[in-house]
Amino acid sequence: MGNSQHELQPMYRTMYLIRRFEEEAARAYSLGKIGGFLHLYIGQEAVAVGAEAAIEKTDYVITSYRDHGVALARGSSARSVMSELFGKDTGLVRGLGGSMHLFDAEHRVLGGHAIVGGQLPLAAGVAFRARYMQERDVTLCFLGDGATNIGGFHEGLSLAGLWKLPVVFVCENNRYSMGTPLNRTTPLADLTLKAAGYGLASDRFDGHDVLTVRDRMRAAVERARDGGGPTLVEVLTYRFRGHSMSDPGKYRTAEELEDFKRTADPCALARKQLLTSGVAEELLSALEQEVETEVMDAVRFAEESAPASRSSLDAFVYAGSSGH
Amino acid sequence: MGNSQHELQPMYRTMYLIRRFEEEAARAYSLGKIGGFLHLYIGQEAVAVGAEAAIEKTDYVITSYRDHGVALARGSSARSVMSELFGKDTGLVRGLGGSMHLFDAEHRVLGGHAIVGGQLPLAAGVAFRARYMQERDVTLCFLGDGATNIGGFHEGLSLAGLWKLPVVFVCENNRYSMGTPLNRTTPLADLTLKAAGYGLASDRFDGHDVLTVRDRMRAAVERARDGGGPTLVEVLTYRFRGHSMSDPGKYRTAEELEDFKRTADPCALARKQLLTSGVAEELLSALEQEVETEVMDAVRFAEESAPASRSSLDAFVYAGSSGH
Amino acid sequence: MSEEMERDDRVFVIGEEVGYYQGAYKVTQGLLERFGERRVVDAPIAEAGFAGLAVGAAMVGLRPIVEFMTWNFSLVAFDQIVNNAAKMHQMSAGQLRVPVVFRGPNASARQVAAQHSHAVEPFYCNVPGLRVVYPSTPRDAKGLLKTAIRDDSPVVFLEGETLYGLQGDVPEPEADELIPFGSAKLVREGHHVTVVSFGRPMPMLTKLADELEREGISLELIDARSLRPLDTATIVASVKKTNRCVVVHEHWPYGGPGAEIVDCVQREAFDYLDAPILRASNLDVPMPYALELENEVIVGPERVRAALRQVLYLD
Amino acid sequence: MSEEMERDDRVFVIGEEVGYYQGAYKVTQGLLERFGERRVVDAPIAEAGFAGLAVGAAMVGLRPIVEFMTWNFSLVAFDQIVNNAAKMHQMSAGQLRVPVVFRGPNASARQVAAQHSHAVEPFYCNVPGLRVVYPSTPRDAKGLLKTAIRDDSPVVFLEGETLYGLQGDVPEPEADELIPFGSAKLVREGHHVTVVSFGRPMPMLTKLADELEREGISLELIDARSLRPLDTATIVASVKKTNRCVVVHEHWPYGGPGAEIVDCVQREAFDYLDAPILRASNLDVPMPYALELENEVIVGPERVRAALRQVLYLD
Ligand SMILES: Cc1ncc(C[n+]2csc(CCOP(=O)(O)OP(=O)(O)O)c2C)c(N)n1
Ligand SMILES: Cc1ncc(C[n+]2csc(CCOP(=O)(O)OP(=O)(O)O)c2C)c(N)n1
Ligand SMILES: [Mg+2]
Ligand SMILES: [Mg+2]
Repeated sequence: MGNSQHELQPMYRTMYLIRRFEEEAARAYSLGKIGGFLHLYIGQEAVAVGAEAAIEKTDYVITSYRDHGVALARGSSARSVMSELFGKDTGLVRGLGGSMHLFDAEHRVLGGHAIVGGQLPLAAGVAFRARYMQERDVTLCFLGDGATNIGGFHEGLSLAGLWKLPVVFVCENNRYSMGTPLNRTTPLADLTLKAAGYGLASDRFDGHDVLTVRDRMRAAVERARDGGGPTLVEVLTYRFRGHSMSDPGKYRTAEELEDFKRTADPCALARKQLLTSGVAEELLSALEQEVETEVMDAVRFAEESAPASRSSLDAFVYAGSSGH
Repeated sequence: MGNSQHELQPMYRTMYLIRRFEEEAARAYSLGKIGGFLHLYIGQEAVAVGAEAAIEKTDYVITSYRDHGVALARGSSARSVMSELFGKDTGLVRGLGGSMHLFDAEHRVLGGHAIVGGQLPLAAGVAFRARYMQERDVTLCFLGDGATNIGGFHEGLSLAGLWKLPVVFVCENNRYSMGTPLNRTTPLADLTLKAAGYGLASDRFDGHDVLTVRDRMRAAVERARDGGGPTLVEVLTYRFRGHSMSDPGKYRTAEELEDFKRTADPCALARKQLLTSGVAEELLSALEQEVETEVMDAVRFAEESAPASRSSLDAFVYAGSSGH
Repeated sequence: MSEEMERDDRVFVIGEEVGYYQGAYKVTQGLLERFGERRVVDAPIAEAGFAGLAVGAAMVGLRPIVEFMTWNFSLVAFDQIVNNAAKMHQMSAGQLRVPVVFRGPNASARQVAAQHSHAVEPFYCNVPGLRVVYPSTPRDAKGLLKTAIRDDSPVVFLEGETLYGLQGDVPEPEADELIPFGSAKLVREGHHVTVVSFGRPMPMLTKLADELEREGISLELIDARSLRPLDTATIVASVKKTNRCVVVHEHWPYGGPGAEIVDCVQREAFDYLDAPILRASNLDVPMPYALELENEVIVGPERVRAALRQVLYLD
Repeated sequence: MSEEMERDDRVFVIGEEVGYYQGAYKVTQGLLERFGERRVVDAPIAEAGFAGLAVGAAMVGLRPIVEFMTWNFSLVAFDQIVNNAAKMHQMSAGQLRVPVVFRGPNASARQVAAQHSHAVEPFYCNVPGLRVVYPSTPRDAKGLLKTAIRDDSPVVFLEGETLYGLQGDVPEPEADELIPFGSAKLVREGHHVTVVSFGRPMPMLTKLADELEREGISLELIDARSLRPLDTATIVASVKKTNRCVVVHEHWPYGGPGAEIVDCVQREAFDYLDAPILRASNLDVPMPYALELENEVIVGPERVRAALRQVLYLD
C-alpha cells in the first residue's frame, strides 16, 4: 500500500462521514427536527477534506453557510454539529446559530457566515493578525462561485493582495449560485482571471479527487505561509443536492446531475482508488460501519440533548470588558 | 492649419476655461465665499475635455465630487456652476449641492457624487436604460484611482461586463487618493489589469495631451455604442493642487509637482501645439481674454445672485407621483 | 406587479432568482414567461450593484422594481439606498427623479438566525427621501404596491415573509385600487385601549382582539401600514377616544417606528392619556436559531397581553 | 489613544490617511512616528473591507480601532458592522469576541451637503450587540474612549467634527480615568425643565442655559453621552424633579435615540409630567449645501427655545 493510499484512507473516512452525516441531517430536516435553511455539502466533500489535509490544525478556516463539511473536516464532533442543527444546548453554538453559523474556536473554525461575501474581509483580518504577531498561521477562506460578484469579495482580495496576507481564498465553483448557472452571473469561463487584478497568485483544478485537492492546495498554503502572499484557488466541483432543502432544483437537468454522480462522486472515487491500491473491501466496510455508528450516535445524542437554554438568549449579546 | 488643429482650438478654450474658472473658485474659497469641500481639477483638464470631444451631446456623463471640469466641458455655464459653488439660488442645483453635487440634466451631467465608487453602479444603470430602450446613448463614468478598491467599483464593472452595457469607465489615475500614493493602495502598477476579471476591454494612456485622450476615448466609446461592451480606460494624469482646498499636500515633493507642471500641463501643451501649427498668438490671447471675461462675469453673477431659497429645502425631498 | 408592468413598459423587475427560478419566495412567479428577459432580470449576487443600477436607470426614466431576496441583504446596499436613491432628487434640485420600488420579505423567516432575521424599518424610516410601507393583508399589499410603483420617489416596500401564505380578498385588475401613502387602517373599533401595529404581528393581534373581546376587553386595532409618512391623525384620534395605547412591533426596541409612534401620541394626545404608552416588541437580542428561543424573542400574544394589562391597570 | 496603544500591543489603528497624512482631521497625529506602520495602518478606500478586516483580526485576539474618515462612509460598511461585528459573539455562543472600536466624526461638517452630513446614531443604536457613545467634551471623549478600547464588544464611537476644536480639561495619563458606558452626565442643575441631549448640540445648550438663566428660566441639562446603553435612571430622576422635558438632537426626527428617550421618559415618569415631552432636532430633509439653508436645518437655539416655551406653557 503506497504512501498516498495510507493518507487517503482517513480522508475517505472523513468524506464518508460528511456524506452520511448530511444524509441523516436531510432526513431529520424532512421530519421537522431541523428548521430554517439547510445547505448540504454532498458532492463537494473532497474540497473541504483535501484542503484540511493541506493545512495544520493551528491554521484557521472560515466559510459560508454551506459549512457542515468544513466543520467536520476540521474535527468538530458529529455530535456537536448535529446537536446544533437540532437547536440543542449541546450544539457547537448552543442552538443559537443552527446550520449556517457553525463556530468551533477549539478547532479554529471561524464560522459559518450567511451573508454572501461577508467572510472574505474577516478572513483577511484573521490573516492580518498572523502577520501582526509574526506567526505562521494560514487562513483558508471558502466561498462560492456566486460570491465573486459582490463587494466583499473585491475588498477582501484587495486588502489581502495589497498587504500580502497569508490567506488562501478557495472558491468552490459548483457551477450554480442557487438556481443560476455560472454563465448567467459572469462573462468569465475561468474565475481565476480575477486574480491578476489583485496581484494574487491563482490556481484552478478539478475538485472531485481529494488527493489532487490536497496537493494543489498545499502549494497555495505553503506560498501563504512563506510570505508569498495570497492565492485565489478555483476548485471545480458540483453539489448533488439542491441549494438548500427547500430548493427543488428545476434549473438543471436530471442527466447533468446523474452524469456528475456517476463520474465525479468524490466518495466513490476515493473508495475505488483505495480498492485499486489494495485496501481490502472488508476494511472499508468496517470503516463505513464505524462512521455509521458515529452518525447514528450523533443523531441520538442530538435528539436526547436538552433544548437550547433560555439563558443563552442574553448571555452572549455583550462580551463585557477584559481588555485590561 | 490642419484639421485636428481646427478641432484643438475649442478644446483648448474649454481647458483654459476650466483652469481659470477653478483659479477664481480657489480665490473665492479663501475669501470664504465658497464653503465645504472644493476639489479642483487643475492639471487634469485634458481628460474631461478630450472625453467630451469623443462623445455626443446626447450621451451621458457621471463623475465623482471632482466634477467642475466635467460639467464645464459638457456645456454647463460658468455662471450656473460658479453660483452653485457660492450656494446661490441661480446655481445649477439651487445651492443645494455645492461643489460635489453638480447636476445638469439638460447637458446630461448626472452628478457629482461624493461617496467614492457610488457612481459606478449608477452609471451601469444609465447604460442599462439605453439597452432597455434600444437606444444608442453611451454613458461615460469617471472615477479616481483610489476608487478601484471599493465594492461599488467591483459591482458596477461586474454588472456592466455581464450585460455588455454601453458604458466606458474612465479611471483618472492622478497617482494619489487624497494623501496616499497609488503604490500604497494597490500592488498593481497597471490598473487595467483588473479589466480581464470582468470580461472588459481596456486601454491605458497618458492624459496630458487632449487629442490623444479624444482619439483613444473614441475607440472605447464607439465599441460601447456598437454593442461591443464596456471598457475600462486608465488615463494617467496629475492634479496640480491639493486633494481639496484643505489639503496642504505634504505627501509629495515640490520637485515632483514642478516636474509635472513643466512637462505635463495640458493647457500649456495644447497652447504650444496650436502655436506650432500656426495659430497666431493674437488669436489665442483674444480667446483667453474671452475666457477671462466669461469667468469674471460668472464670479460677478454668482456674487450678485440671490441666496439659496428657503423654499428649496422641502421642495425636492419627495417627487410626488407622475407614474401614471 | 404584473398589472403595473402591463400598464407601463418602463417598469421592470430586477433581483436574484426573480426570473428563471420564479423568485426565491415565488413572488415573481410567471413574470418571466409573460414579460421576457428584458423586463424580468436575474441579477448576480451584487445587491449594491443592482440597487445602484436601478437608481441609475430610474434617473433616466425607467421605473425599476428591485427585489431583495430578503431585506437582510439590503444592508450591503445600504449606501446606495440611503445616499443615492433617497437623495438624488434633492441633490439635483428636482432635475432627476428616482422612481424605484425596493421590495422583499422583512423580519424573521423562522429559524434562520441572526444574520437573516432583520426587521429593517428602523433603518429606513429614519431617512427623508424614502417612503416606507409595510402592508399586512394581500389587499393592502396590492393597493400600496400600485401606489409605490407609480410614485416618483423611492419606496421601501416591506413584506412579511410569513404573510405570503395569507389568502385574502384582492381587488380585480379592473378595479385598479390604489391605497395612498400615509393612511393607516382602522382594523377594528373598540373602546378600552388602542393597539397600533404594522406588518407581521397584525394577524396575531386580530386573533388576540377576538379573545380579549370574550374576556370583556375591547381593543381598537390600527394597522399603520404606511410608516413613512405615518398617519398620525388616525392614531391620535383613536387614542383620544380610548385614552390608552400599546404599540406592537417586531423590530428591536431601541428607536424605530415603535418609538416614533409613542413620541407622537404622547405629544398630540398628552391630555387624553390615562396611562403611559407601552410597547410590546421583539427582545433586544440577535435572533437565535432554536425554535423555542426564537419564539421567545419574537413578540407574541403573551407580551402584548402583559402590556395591555399594565396600561389598563389590571395588575 | 496613544495611552492605550502604549498599554496594550494588541491595539492598532486602521483607516484612510491615519498614518502618513496624520489623519484627515488630525486625530491620529503623531501616532505613526510613535508606533510605526505595523500599528498605524493606512488603508485603501474600502470601508467594508477594512471594517471587516478589523472584525476578523478581533475574532482572533487583536483590538483594532477603526477610523472612518467620517461616519458617512460607514454606510458602505454597514453590513460588516451590523451583521458581523455586532453578532459574532452571539453567533459563536461566546467563543469569539469582537473588541473593535469604530470611530470618526459624525453629523454635518458644515457645508458638505447631503451625502456627507449624516448623523448615524439612529442606525447603530437600534442594533443589539453594539455600544454607541457620543461624547461632547475632551474629558468625556478620553474617558469613554479608554472604556471603549478595553471593552470586549464592538463600540460605535461618534465624535463631533466641530467639537474637535474644543479645548478642555483632560486628565493626565497617570490618572487613567475611565468613564463607564451607560452613565449620563448631569451638566447643570436646574428646576424648571430637563433638557436631554448628546454630542454636538451640548456647547450650544450650555450657552443657552446661561442666557435663559438670566431670563429667569432654569434648565437642568443632561448629556446622555452613552446612547446604548442609555442611562435612563439619571434622565428619569431629573424629569421627576422638573416635571418637564425637551430632547435635543441633530439626527433626523424619525425614531433614533431622540424618540427612544421620549419613550422612556413618558413611560417611567408618566405621573410626573406636566407637559408633553418635546423634541428639537434637525429638520427632516437631506442636508443642503448653502450656509443659510444648512443653518436652518441644523437644530439651533431658536428651535430649542421654542420647544422650551411650549413645555413651559409660555406661549
Ligand atoms: C448578500 C447576500 N445576498 C443574497 C443571499 C442569498 N443567497 C444565499 S446563498 C446564495 C447563492 C450563493 O451561491 P454561491 O456563492 O455559488 O455558493 P453555493 O451556495 O453554490 O455554495 C444566495 C443568493 C445572501 N445570503 N447574501
Ligand atoms: C466611501 C468613501 N470613503 C472615503 C471618502 C473620503 N474621500 C473622498 S475623496 C478620497 C480620495 C479619492 O481618491 P481617488 O479615487 O484617487 O480620486 P481623486 O480624489 O484623486 O480624484 C477619499 C478617501 C469618500 N468620499 N467615500
Ligand atoms: Mg455555487
Ligand atoms: Mg486619485
